Amino acid sequence: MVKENTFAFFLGCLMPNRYPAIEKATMYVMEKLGYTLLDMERATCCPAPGVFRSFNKVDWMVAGARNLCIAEKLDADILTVCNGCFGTLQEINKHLKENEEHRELVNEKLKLLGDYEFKGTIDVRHIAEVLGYEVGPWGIEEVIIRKVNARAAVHYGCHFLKPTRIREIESSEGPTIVEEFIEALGVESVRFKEQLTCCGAGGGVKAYSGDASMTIFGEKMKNIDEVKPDFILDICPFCHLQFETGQDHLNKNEDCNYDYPVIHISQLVAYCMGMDQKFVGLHYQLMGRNYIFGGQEIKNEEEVL
Amino acid sequence: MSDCETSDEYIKERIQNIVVFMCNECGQGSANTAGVARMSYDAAIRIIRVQCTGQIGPIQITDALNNGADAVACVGCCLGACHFFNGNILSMHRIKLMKKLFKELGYSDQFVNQYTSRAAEGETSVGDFEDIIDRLTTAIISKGTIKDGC
Amino acid sequence: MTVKEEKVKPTEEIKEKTVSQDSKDEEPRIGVFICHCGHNIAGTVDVAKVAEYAGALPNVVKAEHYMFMCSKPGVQMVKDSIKELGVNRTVVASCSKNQHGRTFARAIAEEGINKHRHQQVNIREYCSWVHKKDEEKATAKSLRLVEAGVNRARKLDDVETRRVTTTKAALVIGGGIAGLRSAHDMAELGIPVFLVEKNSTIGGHMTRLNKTFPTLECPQCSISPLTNGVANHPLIELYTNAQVKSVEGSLGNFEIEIEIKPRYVKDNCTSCGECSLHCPVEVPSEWDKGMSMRNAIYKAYPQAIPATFVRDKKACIECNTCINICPVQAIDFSMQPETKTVKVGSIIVAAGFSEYDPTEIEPYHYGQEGYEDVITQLKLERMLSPTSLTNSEVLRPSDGKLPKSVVIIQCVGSRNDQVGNQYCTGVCCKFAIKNARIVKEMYPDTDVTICYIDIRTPGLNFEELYKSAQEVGVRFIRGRPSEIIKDPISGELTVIVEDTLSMTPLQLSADLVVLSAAMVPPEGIGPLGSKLHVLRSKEGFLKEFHIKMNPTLSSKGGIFLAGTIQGPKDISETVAHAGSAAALAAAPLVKGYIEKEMLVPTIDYELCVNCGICKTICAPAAIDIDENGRPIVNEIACKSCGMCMPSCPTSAIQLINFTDDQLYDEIIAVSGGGAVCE
Amino acid sequence: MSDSKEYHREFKTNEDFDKEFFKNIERKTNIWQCIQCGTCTASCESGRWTALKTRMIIRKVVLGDLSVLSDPDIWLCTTCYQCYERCPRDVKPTDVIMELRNYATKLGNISPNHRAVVGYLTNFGHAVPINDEIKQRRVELGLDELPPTAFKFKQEGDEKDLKKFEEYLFDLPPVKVKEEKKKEEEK
Repeated sequence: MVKENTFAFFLGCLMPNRYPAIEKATMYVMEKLGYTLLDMERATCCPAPGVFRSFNKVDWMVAGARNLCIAEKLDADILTVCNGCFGTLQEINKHLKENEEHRELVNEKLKLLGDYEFKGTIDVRHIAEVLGYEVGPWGIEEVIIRKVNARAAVHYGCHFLKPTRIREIESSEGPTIVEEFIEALGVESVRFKEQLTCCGAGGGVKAYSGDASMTIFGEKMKNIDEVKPDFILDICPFCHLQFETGQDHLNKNEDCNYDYPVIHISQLVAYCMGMDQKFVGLHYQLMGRNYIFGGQEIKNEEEVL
Repeated sequence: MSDCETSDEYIKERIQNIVVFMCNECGQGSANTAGVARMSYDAAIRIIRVQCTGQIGPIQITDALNNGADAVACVGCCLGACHFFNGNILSMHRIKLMKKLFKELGYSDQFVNQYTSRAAEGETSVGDFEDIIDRLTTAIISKGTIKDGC
Repeated sequence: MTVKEEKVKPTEEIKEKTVSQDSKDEEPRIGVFICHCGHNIAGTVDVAKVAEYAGALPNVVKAEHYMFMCSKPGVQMVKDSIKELGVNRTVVASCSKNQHGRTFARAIAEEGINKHRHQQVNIREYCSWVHKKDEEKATAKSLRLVEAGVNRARKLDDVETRRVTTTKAALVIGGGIAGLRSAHDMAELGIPVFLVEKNSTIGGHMTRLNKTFPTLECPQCSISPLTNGVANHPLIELYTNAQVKSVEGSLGNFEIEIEIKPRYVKDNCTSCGECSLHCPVEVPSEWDKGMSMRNAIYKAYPQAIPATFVRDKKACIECNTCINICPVQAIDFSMQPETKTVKVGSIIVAAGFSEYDPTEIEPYHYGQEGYEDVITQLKLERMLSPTSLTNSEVLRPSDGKLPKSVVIIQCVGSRNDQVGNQYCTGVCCKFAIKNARIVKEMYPDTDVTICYIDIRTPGLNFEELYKSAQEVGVRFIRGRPSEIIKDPISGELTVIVEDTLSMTPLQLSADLVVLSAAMVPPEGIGPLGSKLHVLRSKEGFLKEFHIKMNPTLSSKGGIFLAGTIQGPKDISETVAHAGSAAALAAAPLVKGYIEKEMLVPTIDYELCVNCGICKTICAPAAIDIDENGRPIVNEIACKSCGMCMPSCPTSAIQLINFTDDQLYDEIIAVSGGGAVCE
Repeated sequence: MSDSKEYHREFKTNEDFDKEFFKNIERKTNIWQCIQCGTCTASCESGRWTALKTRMIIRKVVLGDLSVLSDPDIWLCTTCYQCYERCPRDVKPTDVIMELRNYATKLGNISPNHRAVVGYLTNFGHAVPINDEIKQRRVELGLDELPPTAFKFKQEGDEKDLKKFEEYLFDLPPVKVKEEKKKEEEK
């Protein structure tokens, strides 16, 4: 049995190396909610599903299984905040649990990398799923000390829900898990056109052809701009990066003037739970540096404790 | 088995009889059509008429193998066209299990096979017969288990 | 219940007749006859050697070879051997059983020996013709085959032929076009028919349609002679609001319980409509696919048959207005459901189909809030129909405006592995083209687009229909739309599709989107199937006995399928199918009896462990479990396939003349073992 | 006509297609079932803007047209799985494209940017390495300067993890020299 209320915290690449504020916020949230987060020492990139799977699927599985083995040794489910890491680890974990042939193949190669053996004892979780289904809007209301009265454009990203028959979280055509959750935080989700399409970053496209990636993203931004939300809410640091650098790119090259703050769900929840705005880290970001969360305090921090 | 000759021709020569259970409908019909069209196949093929391949179970298959058959095959109607509804599918499952059993006992799983044929096309059953012998030959070459071979 | 008793004759009696009769006791005397068939056999096989070999086999009293066994002298030879040498089993090694097996079987029957004691050995098609080049091997093989035949003949049993009288009446389940057609056809043959319909009116889906392809006829006009004919036929008893409750028995004699729900309106209703006019309750009409409203007491549509009104008990608020207003006091809220038992000889299942519910395909957003303008073809038919609320105008359900562009999407729920329907419904292309043409002709300024994967219009007049739609300007785009998008601000619908032929992604703005939904098995087919003990195909329809040769018989003898219950069909196919089912179902009833060879399994109850596996294996549901938990073979329903044999863990169930014992003797000879000696 | 355009024979013959190639991919996906309905292309976010036509890629694979491996379009898929979700025949186009990219990689058809990313993984353990500005931010936020990943251990002198990565994983073919060489390998 895996440990209860304990997660092996898988950092990935973008969160620690580009958006440490998300890492800070996630730790804050999970600790306040009563979970223990364990460090996954010697973990590497998940590796990214778009780029590395394209090169060599087997090596991609081996490197992913190595990360899973680190968590298996900690005897805890993996928690990730990134759709890419979630996609990779969940898919490899599920595939290797089911496919004996590949499990043997991967274990053979894992021996070369060190003392690792994939056993298939743990699960992989995404923070949006933990918050949405395990903590739930019903549970979060008890622990938040302030609500944000704002309208957000929610971006789910692709690999959190799709492929549905592997993820088995929710329908990919009309998901509501994040919307229902943030409603408890006082945030209204605004529907915009083609909400569930890709931000254009995934699959190695951002590295391969920045122009193509930005074209796809430009359309996405145009649709978001139509409904004028207060900020963009995402659940993945890679989409986060795309929204950040993308707006910047469009402002410079395409005669646009976007300044929508981009906020990860951990940052939003952490703020509502009482973290100081300076740790939310908006001032480190490219967009919406001066954005200040509205809303009102609903109770003191002491009350919660 | 190293000192034995294991060429295809040699083994095909040694395959003496293969018991083929053919169902009363498409199986028989196809073999008849093949005969009428004067197609030719190996004389080792011996046909036993049954009502439906669903009638053949492990008893019959092992009886045949025990009594000197080199291989056993069931030839039924095409999937979805069984004249007794689903006998060919039942037989298919049974033969899958038999194959598994043979494998676990250390024999080749090619001693027993399920085929389908179409009554109007003699080629289908002749093709099946040829396939039986080919498979058996390959199995013997790779495994070397036949009663009077090596 | 007398019928049932006759059906399940005690098994002991059969056993006596077939097994313990003289055939087992007496010494087998086998006559073997080898045919030269001119040079056909003798040219390859050394027939003299075969005859000599056969003569030396145990129990063989005569072994001869002759030029043409099937000729008159040849047959006489067989007959003489019976008379002179007391031969009681014959083996003829010549051509296939299908060709001359019957000739010899008849011959020995003429001499007073059961025809099942003849064993045909095929050394022509299976031996001489296919091994022409190798005479030695062919002869060796013939020896084996003949010996196998002798071994098999040694233990052959008598098989009696039994005659079962049939009940001259039939049951038809379903009052759509298929049910009506087959009921009417059978009644015309003089067979009393009980027609059971689930809804309050007969006519089915066809009454809902606006026009029928390819000639754009009025379906109401086509079907009303039939509905009237059935309703007024003296031999047809019509039960509406009724369902089959249970089915007992087998081929020739069924006993059926029918449960009839009350209409709450007595038959003296004059169909004046006063009650409905004053009823305060309004609910969406099921018949009209929700495109109009009906009252709690209602008639589905003006031409409905039976014309008697019906009360919807669930919707009714029991204000009693209708009771008071009815001029003939026909309304009676105290009516109770009743159960009727009927005895019939054949059953025809014509339960029809349902339209696929596209809510499952989420990218199309059918049925979701804000997507009211996404409708199905049947709804469009209802809009176009002369009796519609919109006065035959095509209007957007959301705002009642004329659409400027209509997009029709094909293959919704058919050819789709993700929803589990692999089949092509086959009629959607035709009705989509028909409706597109009608809409385009009505509103020449409206853009009508059909997005298809493949247009399938086989058959007479259908390609012409396609052409005529192209002529009036219907746009055809080859590509399956990936989704329907709604702009959250303007509320406009956009259909995203690739025109695969020009490789262009398109965004078609659509005022109205029509989904050509598949035909799927009707609601409640599962319980009906299990009540009837018939098997279903993986798509969920009832499975026909043989896809080519017997598309109307179900897996169980005496139960026939008519129309779309067997698979998607258009109206003309349905009518043809129903007619065929009626003819087949009527045949044993008109004849009055069924003759059946008792080539059935017997159960050795000393070995039987009552596990019931044979019952689950039996496709025609011919094995019942009696009150002691023992399996009983229903000889009439049995199809003699023998599938139960290997399923039995104790080999207790054995198909007569194909028993393990008999097959063993044959196998041992064929597979090269020595002669079987007792 | 003064037009001096050269005309080429446009027909392709059976020899131009490699049927075996398609079998390799067939085992992992349902590609033989494709009915070319175009749902994938219509779902494709990338295909609306770029030359990526998923349906054509599937078509080429079914035909065994090996030119698809050197087609730059296969690298434009964002792996958003929209086509995978909607394909009525369950072809799994995203997986097909992934398989194709694997094959293309073996032939050396890799963009320099992607090569760099692989380099990052083997050097730093991350596809996106850390920099000094971020280290500074991490300290400001009250986190460790370096996250406890393989890179941290490398900095502390324990290099074995990443050494092994470099040795055993993602062994990419060298940068392509000539077109002819590639064609040889294909055969």
